[in-house]
Amino acid sequence: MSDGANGGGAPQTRAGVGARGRGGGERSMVPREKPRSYYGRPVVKPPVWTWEIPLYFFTGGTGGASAALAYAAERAGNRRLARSAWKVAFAGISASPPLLVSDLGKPRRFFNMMRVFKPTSPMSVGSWILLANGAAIVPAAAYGVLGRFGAIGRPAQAASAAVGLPLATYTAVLVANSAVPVWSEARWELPLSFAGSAAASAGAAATVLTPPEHAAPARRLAIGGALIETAATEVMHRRLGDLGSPYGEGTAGRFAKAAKGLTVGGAALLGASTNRSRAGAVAGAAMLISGSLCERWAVFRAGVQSAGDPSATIGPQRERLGRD
Amino acid sequence: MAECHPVGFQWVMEAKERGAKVIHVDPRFTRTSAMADLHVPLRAGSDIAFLGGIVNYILEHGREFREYVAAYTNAGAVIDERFADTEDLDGLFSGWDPERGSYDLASWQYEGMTPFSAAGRRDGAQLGESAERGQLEGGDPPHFDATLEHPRCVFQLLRKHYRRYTPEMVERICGVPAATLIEVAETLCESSGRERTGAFVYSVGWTQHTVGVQYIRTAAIIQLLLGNIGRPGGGIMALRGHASIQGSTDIPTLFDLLPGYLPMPRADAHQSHSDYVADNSAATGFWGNMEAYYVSLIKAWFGEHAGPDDDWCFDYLPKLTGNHSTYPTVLGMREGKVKGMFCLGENPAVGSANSRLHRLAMAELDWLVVRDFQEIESAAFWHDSPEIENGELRTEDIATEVFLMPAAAHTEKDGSFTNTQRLLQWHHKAVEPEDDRRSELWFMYHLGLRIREKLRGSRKRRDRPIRHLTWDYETDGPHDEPRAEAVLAEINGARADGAPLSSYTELEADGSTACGCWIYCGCRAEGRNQAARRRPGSEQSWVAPEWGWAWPANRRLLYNLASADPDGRPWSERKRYVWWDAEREGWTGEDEPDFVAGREPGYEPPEGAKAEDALRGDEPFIMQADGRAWLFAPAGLTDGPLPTHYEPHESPFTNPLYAQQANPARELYDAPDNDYNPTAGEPGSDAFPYVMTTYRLTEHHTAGAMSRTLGHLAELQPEMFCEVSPQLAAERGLEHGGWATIVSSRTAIEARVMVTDRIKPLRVDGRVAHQVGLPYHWGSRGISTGDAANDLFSLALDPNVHIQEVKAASCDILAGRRPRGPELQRFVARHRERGRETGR
Amino acid sequence: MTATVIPTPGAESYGPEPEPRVGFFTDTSVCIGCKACEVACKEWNDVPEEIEGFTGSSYDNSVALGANRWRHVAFIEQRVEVGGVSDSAPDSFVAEAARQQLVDQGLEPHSGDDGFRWLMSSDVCKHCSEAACLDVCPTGAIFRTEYETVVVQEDVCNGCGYCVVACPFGVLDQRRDDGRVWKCTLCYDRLRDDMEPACAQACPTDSIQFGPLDELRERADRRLERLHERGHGEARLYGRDTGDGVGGFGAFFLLLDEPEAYGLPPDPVATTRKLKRNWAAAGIGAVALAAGIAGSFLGERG
Amino acid sequence: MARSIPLIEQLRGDPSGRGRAARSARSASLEPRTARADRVVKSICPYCAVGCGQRVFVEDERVTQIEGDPDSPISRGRLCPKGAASKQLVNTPTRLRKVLYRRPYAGEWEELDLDRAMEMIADRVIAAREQTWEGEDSEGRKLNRTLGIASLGGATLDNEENYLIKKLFTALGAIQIENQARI
Repeated sequence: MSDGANGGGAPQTRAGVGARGRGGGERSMVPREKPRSYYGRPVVKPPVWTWEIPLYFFTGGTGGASAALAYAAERAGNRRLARSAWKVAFAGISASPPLLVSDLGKPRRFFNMMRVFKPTSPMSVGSWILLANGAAIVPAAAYGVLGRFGAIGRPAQAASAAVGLPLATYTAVLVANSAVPVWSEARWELPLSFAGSAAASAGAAATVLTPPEHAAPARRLAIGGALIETAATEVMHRRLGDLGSPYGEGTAGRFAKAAKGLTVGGAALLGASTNRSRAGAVAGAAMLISGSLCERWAVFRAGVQSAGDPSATIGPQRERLGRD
Repeated sequence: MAECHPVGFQWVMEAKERGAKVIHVDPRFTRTSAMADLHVPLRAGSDIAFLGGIVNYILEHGREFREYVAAYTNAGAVIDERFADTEDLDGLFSGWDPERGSYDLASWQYEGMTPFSAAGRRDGAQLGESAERGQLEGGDPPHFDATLEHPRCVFQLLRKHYRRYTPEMVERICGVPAATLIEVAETLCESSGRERTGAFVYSVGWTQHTVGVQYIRTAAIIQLLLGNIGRPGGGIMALRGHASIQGSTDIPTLFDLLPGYLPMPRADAHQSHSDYVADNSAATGFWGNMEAYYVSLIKAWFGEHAGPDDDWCFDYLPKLTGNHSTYPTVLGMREGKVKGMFCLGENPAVGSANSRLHRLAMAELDWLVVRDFQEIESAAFWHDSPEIENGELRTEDIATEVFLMPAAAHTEKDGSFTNTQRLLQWHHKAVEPEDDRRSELWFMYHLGLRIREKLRGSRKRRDRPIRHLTWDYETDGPHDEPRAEAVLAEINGARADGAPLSSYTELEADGSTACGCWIYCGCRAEGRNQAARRRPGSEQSWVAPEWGWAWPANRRLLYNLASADPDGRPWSERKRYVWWDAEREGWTGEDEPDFVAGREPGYEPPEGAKAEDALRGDEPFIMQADGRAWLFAPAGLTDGPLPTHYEPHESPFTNPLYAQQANPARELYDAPDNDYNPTAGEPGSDAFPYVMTTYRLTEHHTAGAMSRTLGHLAELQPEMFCEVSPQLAAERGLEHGGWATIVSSRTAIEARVMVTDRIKPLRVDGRVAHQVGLPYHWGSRGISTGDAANDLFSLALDPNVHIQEVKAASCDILAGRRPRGPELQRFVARHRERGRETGR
Repeated sequence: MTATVIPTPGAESYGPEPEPRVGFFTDTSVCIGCKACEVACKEWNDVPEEIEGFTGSSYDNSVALGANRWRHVAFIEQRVEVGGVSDSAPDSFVAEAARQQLVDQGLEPHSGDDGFRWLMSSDVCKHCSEAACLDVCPTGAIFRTEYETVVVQEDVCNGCGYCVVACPFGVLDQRRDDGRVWKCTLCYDRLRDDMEPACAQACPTDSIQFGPLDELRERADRRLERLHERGHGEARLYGRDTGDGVGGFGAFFLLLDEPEAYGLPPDPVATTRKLKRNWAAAGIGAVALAAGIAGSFLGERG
Repeated sequence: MARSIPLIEQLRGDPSGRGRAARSARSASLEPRTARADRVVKSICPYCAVGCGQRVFVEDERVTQIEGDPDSPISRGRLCPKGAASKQLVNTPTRLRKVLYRRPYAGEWEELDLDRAMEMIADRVIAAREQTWEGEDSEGRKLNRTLGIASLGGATLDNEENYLIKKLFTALGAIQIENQARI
């Protein structure tokens, strides 16, 4: 039997109880070091979404940005690049609905998404955007890749580019418009980060599929996107402060670290290998694509972790009340 | 009350909202404490000292309601000069016979009254007398000092008896600070008198002790001194724990009673009808009509066969020779004397003290019939029990035949429940029971029919009662269910011509009336089921007399004449309830007056008056032979006329008041598997240094058959746990959320640990007293499972009512889970031995 | 401010004479923690059990609101310190154990009433005036009823899970084996027959009061005043104020401590109040993306 | 009712789609199941002794809801968690339906016909009584009883049931008839 010096034993969930009894070293001016909570239990629920959703953020973002890239390439007369980008756009956009459906609790009820149009719901708006993307990408890609159905293909390409752009960024609204602190408090940075990430992956994918001589705009887009993604993410982490701690811990932390490394490294490699090695370019592009994927995963996992921490929810609210 | 009777507690909340003070006295801080103005934690098993301290406070400060006490209690009665108090005899009253282990009650009598002949009452003393019968030679006390100054009058004896129950002594015994005791006492006094009343509410926390009856008696003394009996907002409320536990006491499935609190006949005293009637009726008060009640019962049971020629079938009734209550019965089972047993909606393998012993005893039965909703522990003992698990019992060695029969639910049968306020409420059948599910009414009736059929041709004398039994109830429905209303009609009673009776005052001793339970007479007055009355509460007075039916005579408040002064005027307008209306020459008020109808307050009984006619017009306690409430009980109790603090049978503390440690008259059993913990002062008591107590939780129901089996309740309290203070946890290394093993001399059980500030260590007799709280709902079956707390307790019983002491005993608690298999009993034995070797 | 304060968006669709808005006032000062509300709710709504095991969180073994728990009773053991600052019990165990060292030697007498209190509170969906769950639901499964309550329609919900993260109180959750999201309906079906919600009907002490919301608010104000008069300065209303971040609750509370002690957010805000900002940011992102793409081709064509 | 299309309904007075337009046909016509009850039967809670009033709703000979009876002056329509669980108590699928029988030394239950079980129990009661009958004690005092049969239970049963239990067992000479009131 133990000596019982500490036998009172607190329950398993100690987080966020009162300040008393917590390590004595620091002295703080604020009355509480950490906000109180109910047995350390979360206030808000963590997302019930599974792997399909971050993957969808990636496919939708890549697909949407690729459609815009393809359209721009068409306009710029870079047919080779346009073809590659239409392929990526088609792949990305057509992979998205199955992912969404698969994540639903009742997949058969997917079409209920079309039951109403809710301007207040980013997911409703997004569903219509995705529907529009789906409707546009088929003729757009058919025309862009196979050169057929031009009559509807041409306007469809314009439409596809137009709806592709919001597809790449609305997902940031989707998560920011929630009660998950690490998401909602990053409302300004997330769309830019997602846009950058989408640009990076779209550019990188097109780079891989396009002969180097035609791939320069894609390369530039990939590198530029990577820089914006990294910068936006960095700003987000800094501005979140304590709230952003999930990006430094656990699964989210590992993904964030990987995302940063892969994105910065991939951009550097892609930039360096412009005129030298095709292999290097492919490797750099692959790193960027992986980095983009990791970034989505980091954001997603950070949301799970943030929702699970009551102080993340209560802290800013208490502070806000204190200010008022 | 909030914990175990939440819906009843709404009225406490309402009273609190109107300014009532709520004081909760309990070892643990419960949901009731959370709502109370004051929570007083005390050491389990010390309540008489606590209440005695209040009695002393009232008397020392002259806070009694003098007029009430003088007029309505026996405070002025002068007691026999041979009476000696526990203060004189160091913890014993006069009359103690150490040989027989019981009291001779002769010296406790009112002076000038012939005490009962002791001859042939050996078993009687052992059995206890029913205080309701008010056994006195008759009439008012011969010597009565209305000034309450006579040194041997009850009032002065009371003062002397409780003089040492000072706040300081209370603190020493109970661990309640003296100031708190004074606060409680003062609050009670302030809340009593003409303008105000205070109420006591208790449950089995008071009854399950070796001095349980005396706990209630102490509260009764307080309430009488403060004038809180028979008045609105006063009283002592027993909050009972089962839908019809009151009904099963009124119409008793209890060994020592016949319906309506008539005693079962005893072999030592009752060999004939006249013996029985003479011994059990009182000359004065309503027990003076006892023969009418009894004869009417016999007529209800044996009909035309019962008459004066056959001594009213007196030989048909089996006779008692001692205590045949459930615990001696279990020992009889263990010894093979009991062949068969019925468990009818009860789960002794979890709910009875030393439930382990009960399971071991069941394995010795030839046959067992269990009727319940689920396969409860009492039905499963032969294949799923701690004894099977640890190898003490092996399924293949158990010869017991077990019949497990599905019971019908309350929605599947008509019938009446009697609630805790003596209110009969009818529940109607909603649906037919499916498959083999049947009511107990069906089961008993059809079992009876079969047995009668099999014995139809018998010429044996012993079979006559069964052949002559009235047993022909109308049946209906697909299962030939006997009509519950037909049974209720028999309980209510009828004249020979079949006309239903309306009141127990109509009962006759000549056989012209039949009545299955005299106190229920009137529940079908005018042939209408009064228990089924459902006039909405919102459409009638606050007393709601037209909802259900309360025994006796639909009186909602007993002895309610005490709500008026001796002249029949309300003590105060604010507290008026029943009063004498001089113009109409009758009693009137909110309730049915609990008195002889139309008898004026100034009535003086004529010479030679009998029964209720012998009571004066200002004597409200009509069941007592002297019409007075008894502060001092000259008869009716086996362990003393006044409540005295004794330690529980197993206690880590010695009795600071007397050399006599525990109730001398308590019932103990020297039987295998019923070893007792050494109590304080005995060698080895150090092995059991803590107090343990059992209780219920809101989320579960008694032994769990009706709650642990239901997901919606099981999830709310999913596991057995124990509650300990942080200090005890520190002392024993117990981890919150971890496991603890609780040990007594009987066995050891395990429980999850709840370390909580709701259990406080107390300072008792110069030491820290730790208490271990144990909810007793769990067993091995159902959705929510755990060890049974009752396994830890012994058979140590109150001598008056034979109820076991499970609210206070000693134990030890250790960190970690209990041993499994055969190691368990070795572990317990080692623990016992260790105490003996190293302890005091 | 971008927030548009319409009392309950969606209610206007029922025409000029809707039913009066109904709700709950949960007065925790009279809650006895019996959990009748939890059970009555489950019995009426056929909510499955979810056995969490022994949690050690005082008498709370049902953890939190969720798909299988539409009423949840919280239990908080506290020692109230001077000045009203209080701590939950677990910390005091440690303090108590330390104090015990003194008690063991010096034996200070234990006081009967040293400021310990046991708070109980029955939590439920708040039926917010501005309900984020309702706003974000893409299928219209969650809607504002004619009683201005917020209900998930089990025949429409496709389990997208968006409402789960939108709710600032963590009320909604997905039922694992079913896939749909479930929460308190304020007994929508019973309201149709003028019956009280099951929890309110069962509540032994009337801690849960049901009725037209404006009446409940008046009642709550009176109750608060009374408690303050009696010296319970710690009593406060939570969700009564229509000026809060969700436009006031349809089911509001009287609490005896800060909301967070009960696991409630102190200043909840419907996330959709920031929706315009969020879209603006996404617009900027999309424009930036377009610009980036366009910029990538700079210099490509002479 | 005519099936309405939410998207169109949105245009007819619910532009944000958060109110009437989103309401499904099922929701529009929803009513409590108690409204379909064939009868409502007045009852009393079977748990503790407070004696709260209950209303039992029956549809197609099944109990579909049990809740507090507001008419009761005792309970005013309220119930505690146990009383509130009464529907589960009577409807739970784990509730016994058939008589189960365990033979001496057997390791398993077996099903037994109810009629047969009653017959067997009657035989055993008679046999145990014969085997353990006490006519008189050693001093010649009449006992007329058996200590071979015991019964425990009654506190959860109806008064009428307790009455028959006491009556039948007393006539049989069995005296060890007890219930929870002792415990």
